[in-house]
Amino acid sequence: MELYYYLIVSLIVFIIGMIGFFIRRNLITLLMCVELMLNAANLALMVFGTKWGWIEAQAIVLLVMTVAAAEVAVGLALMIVVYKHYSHLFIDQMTKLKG
Amino acid sequence: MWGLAGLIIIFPLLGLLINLFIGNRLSRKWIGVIACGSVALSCLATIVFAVLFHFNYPAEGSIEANWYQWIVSGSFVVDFGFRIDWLSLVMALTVSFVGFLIHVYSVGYMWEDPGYRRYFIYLNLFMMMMLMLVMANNLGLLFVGWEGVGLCSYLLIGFWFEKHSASEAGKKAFIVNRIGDFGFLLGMLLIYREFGSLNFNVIEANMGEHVASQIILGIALLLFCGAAGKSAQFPLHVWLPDAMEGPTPVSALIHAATMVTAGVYMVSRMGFLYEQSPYALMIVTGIGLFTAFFAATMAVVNKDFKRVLAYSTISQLGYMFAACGAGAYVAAIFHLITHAFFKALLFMGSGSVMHALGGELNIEKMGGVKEKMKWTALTFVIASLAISGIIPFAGFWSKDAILAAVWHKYGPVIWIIGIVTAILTAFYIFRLVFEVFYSERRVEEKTWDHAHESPPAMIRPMMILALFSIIIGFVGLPFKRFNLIERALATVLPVAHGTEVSVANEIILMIIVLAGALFSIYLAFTFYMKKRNYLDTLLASFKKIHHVLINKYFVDEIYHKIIIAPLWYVSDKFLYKIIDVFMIDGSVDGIAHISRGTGKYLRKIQSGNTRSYAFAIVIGMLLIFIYYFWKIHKG
Amino acid sequence: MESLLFWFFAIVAVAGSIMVIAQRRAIYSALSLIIVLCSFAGFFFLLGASFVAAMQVIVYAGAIMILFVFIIWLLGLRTGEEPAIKMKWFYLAIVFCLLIGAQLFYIFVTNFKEVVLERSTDIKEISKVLLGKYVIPFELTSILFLAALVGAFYLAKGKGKAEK
Amino acid sequence: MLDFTQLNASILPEIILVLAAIVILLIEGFQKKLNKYCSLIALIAVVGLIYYLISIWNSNLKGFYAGVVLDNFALFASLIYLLSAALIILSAVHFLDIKKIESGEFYALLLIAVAAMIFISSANDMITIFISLEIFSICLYVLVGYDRNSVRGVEGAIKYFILGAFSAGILLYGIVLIYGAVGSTNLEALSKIQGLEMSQKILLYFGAGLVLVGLGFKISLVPFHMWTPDAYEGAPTVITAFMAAATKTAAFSVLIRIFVINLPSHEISLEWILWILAIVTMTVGNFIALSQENIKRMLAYSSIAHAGYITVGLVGASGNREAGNVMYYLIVYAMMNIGAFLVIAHLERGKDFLSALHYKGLAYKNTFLALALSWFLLCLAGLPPTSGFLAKYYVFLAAVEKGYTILVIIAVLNSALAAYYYLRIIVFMWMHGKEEGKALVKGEETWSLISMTAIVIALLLTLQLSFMPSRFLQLALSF
Repeated sequence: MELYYYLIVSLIVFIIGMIGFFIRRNLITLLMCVELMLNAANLALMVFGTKWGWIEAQAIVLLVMTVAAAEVAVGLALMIVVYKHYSHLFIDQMTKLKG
Repeated sequence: MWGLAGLIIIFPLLGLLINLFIGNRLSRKWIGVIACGSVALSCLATIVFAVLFHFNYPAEGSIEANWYQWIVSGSFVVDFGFRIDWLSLVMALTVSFVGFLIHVYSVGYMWEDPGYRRYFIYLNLFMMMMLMLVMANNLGLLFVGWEGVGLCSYLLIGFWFEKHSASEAGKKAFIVNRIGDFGFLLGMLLIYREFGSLNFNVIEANMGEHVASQIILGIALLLFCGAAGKSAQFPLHVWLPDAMEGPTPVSALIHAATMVTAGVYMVSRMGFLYEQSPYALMIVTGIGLFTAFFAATMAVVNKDFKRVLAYSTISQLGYMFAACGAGAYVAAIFHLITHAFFKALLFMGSGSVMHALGGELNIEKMGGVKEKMKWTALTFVIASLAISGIIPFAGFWSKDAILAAVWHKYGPVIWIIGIVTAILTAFYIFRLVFEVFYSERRVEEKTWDHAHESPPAMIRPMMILALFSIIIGFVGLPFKRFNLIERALATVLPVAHGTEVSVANEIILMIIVLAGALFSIYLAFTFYMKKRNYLDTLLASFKKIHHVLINKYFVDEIYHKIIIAPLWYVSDKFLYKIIDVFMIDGSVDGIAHISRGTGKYLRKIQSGNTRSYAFAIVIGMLLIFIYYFWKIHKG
Repeated sequence: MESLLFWFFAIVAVAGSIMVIAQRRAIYSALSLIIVLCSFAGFFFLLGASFVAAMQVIVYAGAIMILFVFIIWLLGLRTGEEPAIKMKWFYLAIVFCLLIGAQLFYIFVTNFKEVVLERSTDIKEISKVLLGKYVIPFELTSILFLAALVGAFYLAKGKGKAEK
Repeated sequence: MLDFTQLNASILPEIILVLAAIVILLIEGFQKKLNKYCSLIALIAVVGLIYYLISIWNSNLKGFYAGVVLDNFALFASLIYLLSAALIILSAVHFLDIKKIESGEFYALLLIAVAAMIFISSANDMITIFISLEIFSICLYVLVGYDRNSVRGVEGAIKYFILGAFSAGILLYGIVLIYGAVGSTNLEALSKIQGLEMSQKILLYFGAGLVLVGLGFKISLVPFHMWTPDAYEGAPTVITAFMAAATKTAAFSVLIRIFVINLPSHEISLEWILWILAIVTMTVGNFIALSQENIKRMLAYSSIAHAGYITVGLVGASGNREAGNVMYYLIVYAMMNIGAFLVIAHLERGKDFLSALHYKGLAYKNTFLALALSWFLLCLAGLPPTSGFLAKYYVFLAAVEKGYTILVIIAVLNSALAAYYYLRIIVFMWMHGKEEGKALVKGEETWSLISMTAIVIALLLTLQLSFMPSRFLQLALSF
């Protein structure tokens, strides 16, 4: 089992997360795409960790998870406020600020 | 003690602050007194320091008075300091003296204006900045004054902002000047890189070290770019005629006597650098003389009183640059001083006439104004004689010095351009004199009834200036022993050696200049007094040569046909319409237009759609990746 | 066996990710995301980090996804299905993303071949690192949660008379 | 195990700030009566810290396994955050009051954000940097949408949030790649590693590229800038000021620490990327600012342009590890920008008071405010003798000395262009008649001593930075 296969899976998921930003418009889904990207990074970190420092990598992964959790919490709270104003969550239709 | 020289700058600042903060509680009279008084005090201070300097003359010829170190970081030091030497003193004296007279004149001129206080605040700010410019001992501080006067000029051109043309003119002045400043700033950066300082003394001391001549040339040209912007040299001259939208005293002070000469001052100040690069000198003279000629031809055809004077200013500044390029910095500064007096006077005269005729500027609707305005007419004629270079008025001596220098440095062919320009100068200025003051009256009756001589607050400064227009030239008589100005300035400015003019040559040159000027005054007299419709018939009859031939002014006709009429066509149709209006003006407006247009276009990309924002991020990321990819594969 | 499991998880992860961004209803995306996260936990397990794998399931699939589902239940379901996607020039964006992916793919394949596996999952070791070398980031997460808590609380507490 | 010998004062400032934030939250939660003292507590904490930081200058505190380095560089950056925060707290009292926004969490979040920023500039570890970046980003997401009733504020916040999360993902991936290349997230360790293999170098390149994207987002380099005007316009004006000044400084200080101080030994040849980014950033920023009517948006684009100028300084600094001039630019930029925004915040009453046209005739209504705003705008325009000019001159000089003459030519041309839109506002204020000035009065006069004090302090600071900059310059150049 070659280790860099893991890397490639991580890369694919990362890119899918990025692409999600262009084909989805629901804010919640966009946030999920960010989660995909962060997870992909985590997986890559673990793979690199096998080479450089197994324990460290695991510690960092745990820290990144907390970051993701905090981000989701604030993001979802923001979405509640957005929903109160717009009654929808479609990012394309929020264009009051432009120019 | 010398640190007190800063007072010269502090006084206008005080006046400005008083008027700014408590001016709204003061009467108009007191506002005027404070504004004029502060400038008078700095003029007095300058005189005091000049006297002190004369009696405590230091061996090295200049004194540095540092207040404090403005910027210190490692090797980069910029002082807030003044340099006291004859150049800065002479400049400060001219600026503060002419400035004072114009302040007094302004009290009369602006008395009725609602923006009276604001006007004097700007004017005092201008005086402060201009004096800082001439007193600074390093390029950094000079640049502070440089930008400061630019800002004031911008604010004052647009002073009557209700007029659309005024705010447009302000914008144009601003844009063009920014182009010049850009050169200046880059020049400063290069100077610091090469010489390790911005202080004039240090730069001069390090000059001897081997710096590549291309770099010297580059610095010289970049600085000249700044000078050309400020002093309205081709092709950055377009803003000055439009700047006449401002109040007339502003035109007199800023756009004739002082600010626009800053470029000449700076080039003279950096003369030691220009001397290192013959190419730079050639370019300076070339552009100077071309501008002088070019602007003079414009002045011949323009019908707007103040614009004629504006073109004349451009032309005279061209002379000064020609002198700098010829290595005759003393002559340039000398002409700068005499010009400050008579050109300020000419503008004040025009302001006086405007004041009387209800703001009329078209010289074809004037004529015979002398009847009602004796003093204005008299002083205007004196100034005209001075600018035309009639002996013994001030302009004669300074112009002669410049032409002699050009002759000796670049030979007769270049010199002829100077002579032609001098002849044109006499022609257009006397065209104004005759058209406005002496020819038959073409003023509407209603305005004529209201016409009156200006109040004493305006006339008295004009008289003083007239007096100086007559006598100021004597400080620079072309004979070594009597040439006070050269003896003073030669301690500061580089003086070309081995080109001393023999007395005989000098006199011959003088006679040629004088004869040319007199001849063209005669021509102007013929056209605008004796035969008013002469020119019209001439132009009409251009096709009918036989009609011309039977005309009894046969010789004159030939002269016209060969010289004046083609010149007329060239300057009006080609130089003015195509080069000036279409190409240069157009490109300046074009820059502004394109910038705004591009901005509006770029705004559309900011569509408000967040996905397109993310798209931009991805594009940037991809480009960075491609760069690295390319780099890896290159090895 | 290991390789078989890897391929299984890999296919599930990639397919799940595609499902996340292909679904029009947010709730389906969320469910797909849970599958992806679980398969990531599987990867961690395969790599030998069983503690991280457990945390992945607990924190992500447990806590975070509950939040998502809760919000979707609160708002998303009512907004209903996403309108048909207007792609405009975003096709280009996808192409660009794929190009970036291709470049990274290329460098991974050509430059990363090491296979050094050192597998120990001693939770004690992890805690030593977390309270030693990474004590600052570790403590920082508490500030992070404080900020997130205050922020989320503030945003959500308002009565919110919305102006339209 | 936690080694107590590693504990020292290097994280004291952050501890104090977070404690103050917690106290404020407790007051907000349990003692509503004492609400009005929240700002006071915040202010005392911040001002006290300013003094503390100055007192520990040159002490180079290191701690936590070299994860935190409170060197002069970090101290200088922290000084910028704290000064900005102090001014913003002063102004916010009045601002939140007239906007009728509740205030408790505001100060708490602000203090936490400042603490995170101090962490960021003293951090020596990329994971610490990432987490601190997330902390202050989260605070700012909330603060941008702090006025929950303003639809613009909320829209700005959500846009900022979603793109911020996107860029955080990219940044993290970049950090992971760098870790993969060299096996450490510690920056100091990173700079000491010698003899990288080709494959490691390649990973490092791409990791650095991704990190640049993530940080470029925070400092709004074009093309990662597009959230900036929207978030700046939507945010409460005092928060806009804070974002423009402090966030940018924080992200730049990270950029400097990573790319100027620690990575140059690996020749990742970032100069040409930064070269292009600088040009594009200032040009796009200035061009769009030319056609803006809303003054906050105009300043947002101007802040983008300034990011470009600062990047010119980075180009000049890269390689020789001297970023003093960039730090000087940052403090100058922070002060003048905050000053301008504070004046706007002071004048702002309704949401309709943001068009440039509203500033017509301000000089007739309130000469002092007009004077102050003119001064700040002149600083931003970089006219001599203002500090803006000095700072620009410095960064340009560094680039010229390194031989990037074309870059500097473009930068100077750009700053020439930029003066146009700043002066436009000045002209509006001074050159329009009393009628427009009178229209300003309309409705209640808002006057607040505290917010005026903030403006005066900003004014004094910019004056000192202009006329007696030596002290700050020496501080900035002392690392």
